[in-house]
Amino acid sequence: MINLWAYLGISFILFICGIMVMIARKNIIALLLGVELILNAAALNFAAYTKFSNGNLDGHIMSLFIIIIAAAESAVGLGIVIRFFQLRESIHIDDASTLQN
Amino acid sequence: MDYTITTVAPIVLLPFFAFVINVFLAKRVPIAAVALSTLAIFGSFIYALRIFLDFQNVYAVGYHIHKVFTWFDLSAGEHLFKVNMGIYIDNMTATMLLMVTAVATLIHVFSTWYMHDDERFARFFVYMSLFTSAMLGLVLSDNLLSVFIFWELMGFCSYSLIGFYYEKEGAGNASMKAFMTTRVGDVFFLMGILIIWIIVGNTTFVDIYAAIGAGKFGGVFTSFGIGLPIATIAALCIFAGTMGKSAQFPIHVWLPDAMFGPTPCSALIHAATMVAAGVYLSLRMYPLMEAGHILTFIAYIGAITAFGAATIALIQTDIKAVLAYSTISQLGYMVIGIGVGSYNASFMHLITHAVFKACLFLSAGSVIHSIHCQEMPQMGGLRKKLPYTFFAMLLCCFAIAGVPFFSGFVSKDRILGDALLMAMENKAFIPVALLGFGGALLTAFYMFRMLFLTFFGEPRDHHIYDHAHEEHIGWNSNIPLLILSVFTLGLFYSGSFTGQGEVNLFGSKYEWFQTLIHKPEASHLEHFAHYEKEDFGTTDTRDKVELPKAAYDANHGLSEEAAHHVHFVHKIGAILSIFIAFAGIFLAYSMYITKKLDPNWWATTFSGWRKALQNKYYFDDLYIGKIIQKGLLPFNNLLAKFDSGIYDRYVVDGTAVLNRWAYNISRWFDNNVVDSGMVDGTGASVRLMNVVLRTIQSGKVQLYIIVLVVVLASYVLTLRF
Amino acid sequence: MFSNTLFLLSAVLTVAGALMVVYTKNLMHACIYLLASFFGIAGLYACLGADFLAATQLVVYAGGVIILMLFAIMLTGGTGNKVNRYGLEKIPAMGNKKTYFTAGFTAIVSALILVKITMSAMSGNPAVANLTNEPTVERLGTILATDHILAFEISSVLLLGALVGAAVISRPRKEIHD
Amino acid sequence: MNNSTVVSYFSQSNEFIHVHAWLSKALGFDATSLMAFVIFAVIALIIVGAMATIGGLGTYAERKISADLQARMGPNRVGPFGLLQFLADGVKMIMKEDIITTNADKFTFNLAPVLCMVGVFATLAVVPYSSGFILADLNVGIFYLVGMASLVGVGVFLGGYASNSKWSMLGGMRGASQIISYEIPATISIIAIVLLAGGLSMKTLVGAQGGLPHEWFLFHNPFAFMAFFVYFIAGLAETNRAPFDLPEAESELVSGYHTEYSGMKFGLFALAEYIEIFVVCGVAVALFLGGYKVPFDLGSGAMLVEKLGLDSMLSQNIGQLLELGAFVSKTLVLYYVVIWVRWTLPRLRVDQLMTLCWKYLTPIALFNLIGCAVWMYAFNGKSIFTLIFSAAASGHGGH
Amino acid sequence: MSTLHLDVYMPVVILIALALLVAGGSLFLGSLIRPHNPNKLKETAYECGEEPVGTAWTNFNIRFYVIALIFIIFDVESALMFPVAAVFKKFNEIGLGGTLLMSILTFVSVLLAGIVYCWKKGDLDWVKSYTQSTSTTPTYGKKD
Repeated sequence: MINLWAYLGISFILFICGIMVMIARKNIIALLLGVELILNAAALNFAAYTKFSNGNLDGHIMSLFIIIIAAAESAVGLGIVIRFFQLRESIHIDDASTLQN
Repeated sequence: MDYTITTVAPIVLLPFFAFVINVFLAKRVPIAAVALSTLAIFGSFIYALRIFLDFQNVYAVGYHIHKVFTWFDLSAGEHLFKVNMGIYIDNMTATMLLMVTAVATLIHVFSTWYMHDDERFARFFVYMSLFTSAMLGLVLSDNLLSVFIFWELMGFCSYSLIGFYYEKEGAGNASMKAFMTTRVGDVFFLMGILIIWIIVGNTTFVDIYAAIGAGKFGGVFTSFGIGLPIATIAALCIFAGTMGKSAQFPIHVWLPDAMFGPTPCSALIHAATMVAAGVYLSLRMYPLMEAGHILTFIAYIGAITAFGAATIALIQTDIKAVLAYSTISQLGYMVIGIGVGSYNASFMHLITHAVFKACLFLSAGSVIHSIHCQEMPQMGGLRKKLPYTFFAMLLCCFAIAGVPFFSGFVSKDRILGDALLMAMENKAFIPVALLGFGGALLTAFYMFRMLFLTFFGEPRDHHIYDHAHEEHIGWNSNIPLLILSVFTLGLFYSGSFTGQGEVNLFGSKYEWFQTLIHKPEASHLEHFAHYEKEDFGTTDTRDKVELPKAAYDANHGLSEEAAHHVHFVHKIGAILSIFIAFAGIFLAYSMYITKKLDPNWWATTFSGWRKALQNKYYFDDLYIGKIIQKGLLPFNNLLAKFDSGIYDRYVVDGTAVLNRWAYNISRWFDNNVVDSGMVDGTGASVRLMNVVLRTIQSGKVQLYIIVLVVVLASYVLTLRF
Repeated sequence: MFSNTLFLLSAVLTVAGALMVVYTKNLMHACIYLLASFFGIAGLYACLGADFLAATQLVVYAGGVIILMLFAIMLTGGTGNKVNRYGLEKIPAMGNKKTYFTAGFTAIVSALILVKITMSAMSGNPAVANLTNEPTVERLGTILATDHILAFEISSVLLLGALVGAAVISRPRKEIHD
Repeated sequence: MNNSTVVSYFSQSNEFIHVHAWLSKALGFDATSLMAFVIFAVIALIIVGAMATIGGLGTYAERKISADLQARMGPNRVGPFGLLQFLADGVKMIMKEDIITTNADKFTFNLAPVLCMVGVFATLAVVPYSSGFILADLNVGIFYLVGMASLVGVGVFLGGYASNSKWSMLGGMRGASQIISYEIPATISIIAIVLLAGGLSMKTLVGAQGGLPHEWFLFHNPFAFMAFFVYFIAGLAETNRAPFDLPEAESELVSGYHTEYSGMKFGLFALAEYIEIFVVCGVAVALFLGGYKVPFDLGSGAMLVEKLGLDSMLSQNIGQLLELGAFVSKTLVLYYVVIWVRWTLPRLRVDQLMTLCWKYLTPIALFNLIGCAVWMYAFNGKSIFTLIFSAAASGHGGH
Repeated sequence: MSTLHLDVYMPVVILIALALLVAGGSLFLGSLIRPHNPNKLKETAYECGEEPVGTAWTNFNIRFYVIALIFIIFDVESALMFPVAAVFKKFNEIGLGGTLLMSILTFVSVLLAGIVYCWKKGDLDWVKSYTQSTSTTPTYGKKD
């Protein structure tokens, strides 16, 4: 039978994959991919808890807003990346470590 | 009065809606935005006044309103995860609400005059509205979580307002500094909230009190073999938040720089309300501080701050800088009050200080607006030009110096009296009391120094003096000052002379502070478990008439003998305070007024003084002129004679031989041990540290993530829950 | 019966997609695998009875975010240029042994945290599935229009902020002569 | 299950119940899912087959109609009237050599047409052919359709990217940005209709309308009327049809994103495109033109039972066939319009394309949405005809 | 009939599988019968008969991104609007239509403000940004 643990396990794997991507990659866009994975893990957790608990839909609302915020975040984040690329011609994360142009 | 959402919520919502509307309105119709902000806060004031009068007249001690609603509920089965928000009003909240709204209203009114010529006139009011609503929200909050939300919101407003004149080089840096420095305290505050959450299950004040009463905080947190009581950790974390916000000793550095903001915002945020919010938080969490046994620590922090800031204030020449350091010092007194268990007096000092310090800042603002200059050496003699401002400032200086019949005397001297009491019981508190009284002396001195330099004497810069605007009475220029200055009189806060009841001037009827504000005693904390929480939408249905009226108890629940002892000590403290206050004023008077009467004496006795005056530079040059030239130089000559006549001839030549021996040995030692070992070693170790520290601050995001994860891991994995 | 199949298919797609995102060295491929993973998550939402979330996942992620990512990859030189202006190679920028080692370490540590938190949260709480699978759209709409109306409205402000902010950031600018 | 899939339609019949009982007994477990799977698979195969035929016939129809419009013959060699032309084309596609350029990203190159196919095929699940003959009436039907359709954009982009040719890349970028841009007015128009119907599932959307034109959402109110045109224009653009066929503008970009594609992969792109046109037309019909509804409630078969005394299942089946006919005929009319438009209007320039989307269609669509909401509120959900009739009736009654 | 609730998703899975099957099958079948004789010229990208210059994977104009950006914001907006729109009728019937109408109006008008802003600032103008970015050398080409 598929229970809460299955979903938690999948979300766990997603989260770990996200962390792995965020640490292992040096490409800023790839980092944003990792962020998306992590956010999805969180959203999945909310939906799973909703299903396996009292069943009011607050968890779904949370997931919905996580998705919305993730979309806004990736829009702004990628905008920053593109601007950064125009300035520095690089999307290497370590090139973004200085405070000045 | 029935307390429903409609009678309480407008206090917060009026300024907030004003903020929201003004965001759009500010650029288009600045005048409307300003009017809207001011009217909104005035509306809040009316609501707050209703609540205050209600609590003052109708309700009894311990009466409170607590309304909650569920923010969100993610409970899974038996595992509760429910976050409540709500409002909590008791006597303290009601008083605080009245103070904040009243001071904010007057400052808003003043700002319409002060900021009128500014190009970002309306934007200032946008921030002020947001700030006021956040502050009021903080005061009304019933739990630490929403306190934290409003806390951070206020931090943001403070940041924006300090950097209001962002064209100035320093303003941006100062705002950054303020934001970053307070962040140190806030992180600890958040950790404290999390600890409390883990232990209590929510962060509502009442539940925290009940949990302390039930002994839930008695556990010991063990990590790496070191055991610390959880209550201590939580209390320290919460107090760190206070230290950040209220600019206490180690992280006080931001407040003087915060004076880059416009003066009305300094008056509201950095003197009257936001910095006091830190103290308010500590007062709210007083049972936790007590349970954590960190009161001594708090008292010491307060004492160091109070005295240290006062010494710094002595040599400031910028009028706002003096006030800034004086604010830090006075906040230190409030913290001393918490530390010595003087709950009531500490809160009273919070209120009285808010009033007179706001008035002082507004007066300073009036001066600055009049002469477009902040340096006191360039002022002088402004009394004739600015008579109303002078009057207001004089009253406030009396208040802060602790002259009898003024509010500062009543509140500060109760703190000092309690400090004295504690010092007599416990030797550990002797330095606290000493620093407190010393600080009081310095306070009286530097405040009157400021007053004398600004308003008395001859105009030192005639250009500035002649171009100063003549002051006329105006509803938004000096009426707010005068209103505030009236409330520096002690009788509004206490009917008694020292506030301890033994010299009762106006009858106990006016002792509302003593009557209404009560320390949550450790032995009564269990009662909070029975406090009922109402649903947010309901109207209050309890019968007010049947509630017991609050009565003034001059003995504070103590036995007759103990009360007598307490009164006796307080009386000593009061007399000492009066003496100290007048001593400080006299010192200032003799330094800055006597000089005018007898300039020759002044010039001959202190030969460096005139030069210092010409340089418009006071105490540094004074000390150099007096101590070094008069004292050290003759002594130096004497030593020189001794040196060449006796020492050189006999001792030096005689020891030269020995020295040469020693020289050889020490050269070897120097080359081989010191140079190559210690000096190079220091360099190498610094370089090593450099490598480590540089890695931490590399700007590499991924490293930050790793550090975050590791720190989180060490926090979570060592925690037992 | 079918619910198990759907779950298994979705779970395999999700996990495989996520693992491939970690594994692959090609950014464009990583995006495609991420798309697969999102599809799987949509399937999982469907299994959970969250039909609206599943569709939202498709609309926002598969249709929106992935396209945005692909565009951003193309706007930053695609995957074609092997070396950037500073001589940093882009292929190592997708990770090398050292970074993977660090990542593995961090992953293990965060895994420990998660396990600890989850264990403490779940111990003694055998979660029982709420088997009623009612359509969620109406209920979601109702609570979105009543309880969470503020969040609904504020999210429009968030979106406005994101739109304006990102448009300002990524707007083509005139040359600054220096 | 509440009448929401094609299986539930079949499950009303006695045969189904018998077979179900027999299978459950023979297999030893509840065979519902198994039977559902079989039925679904068969129906899906039929639908895909039909769609492939329609897609193929679409190419034929396109050429034939264009020939008509240009007064020439068009294909007339293969089969009667050249009807089997599409089969010949298909065979040609399969027989052609499959070329992958050296610099291409092979994985993506192969994936892109498949993604397009998946996106289009998955939308077929919710197209309401008739009240019983709908593969799955998901609760989020129309929203799901929007999400799945957006996959085509990814496919187009990846196709352009993977070829590593400048024409393809430009075509892919243009195609993707065009598809996503026009998704917005289309979606907002759909929301306006959702607002009128009060549900997201296809049956709710169709069921809120009636069989006669005055009961269609198209004529429900002026805003819905405008919304139809916004949706239809946006749908044209989403399917990269003329006058919006910029991604494959042969005079500018050789052949756009499928310049480097040959053989069956190109065929898959083309097939996906033609099926998508059908889906877009079908959705337009379902949302605005009354969908499968036939007049006088003939669809349920109740009238047949009552008047002719037919068996209820039989009459129901007849009703379903009528509904199917109504839906398909309306869709095909729109299909004709799409082809017609191609040969009538010149292609837009790329800046005109974006201007049309963002400066005209999107604001108009938002205006329509607000208008529909206000209409619903003001007239309590009544359509304009209902208002006129009731006004006329009360006016008449007054005399 | 008590069919399992999740069976509604079965056609979706089947159709996706069919899509994969049709695509894969036709490609596989084709590979059995179609010719395969590549040569170098055939396998170069088409560039009007010339030798291809460089790769096509270069950075593209930013206006594509701005379009995608506005798209995703409106996409999310529609995702939020769908459930609210779906209950509008129900709310209207029980007399709450006015409140819901107000909230929808607020929501849409805030979004409309966004598109008006982009319009005013010229983000929606394809040509304007085009002339701007060609008339000047791009910033990122500069060495500092």
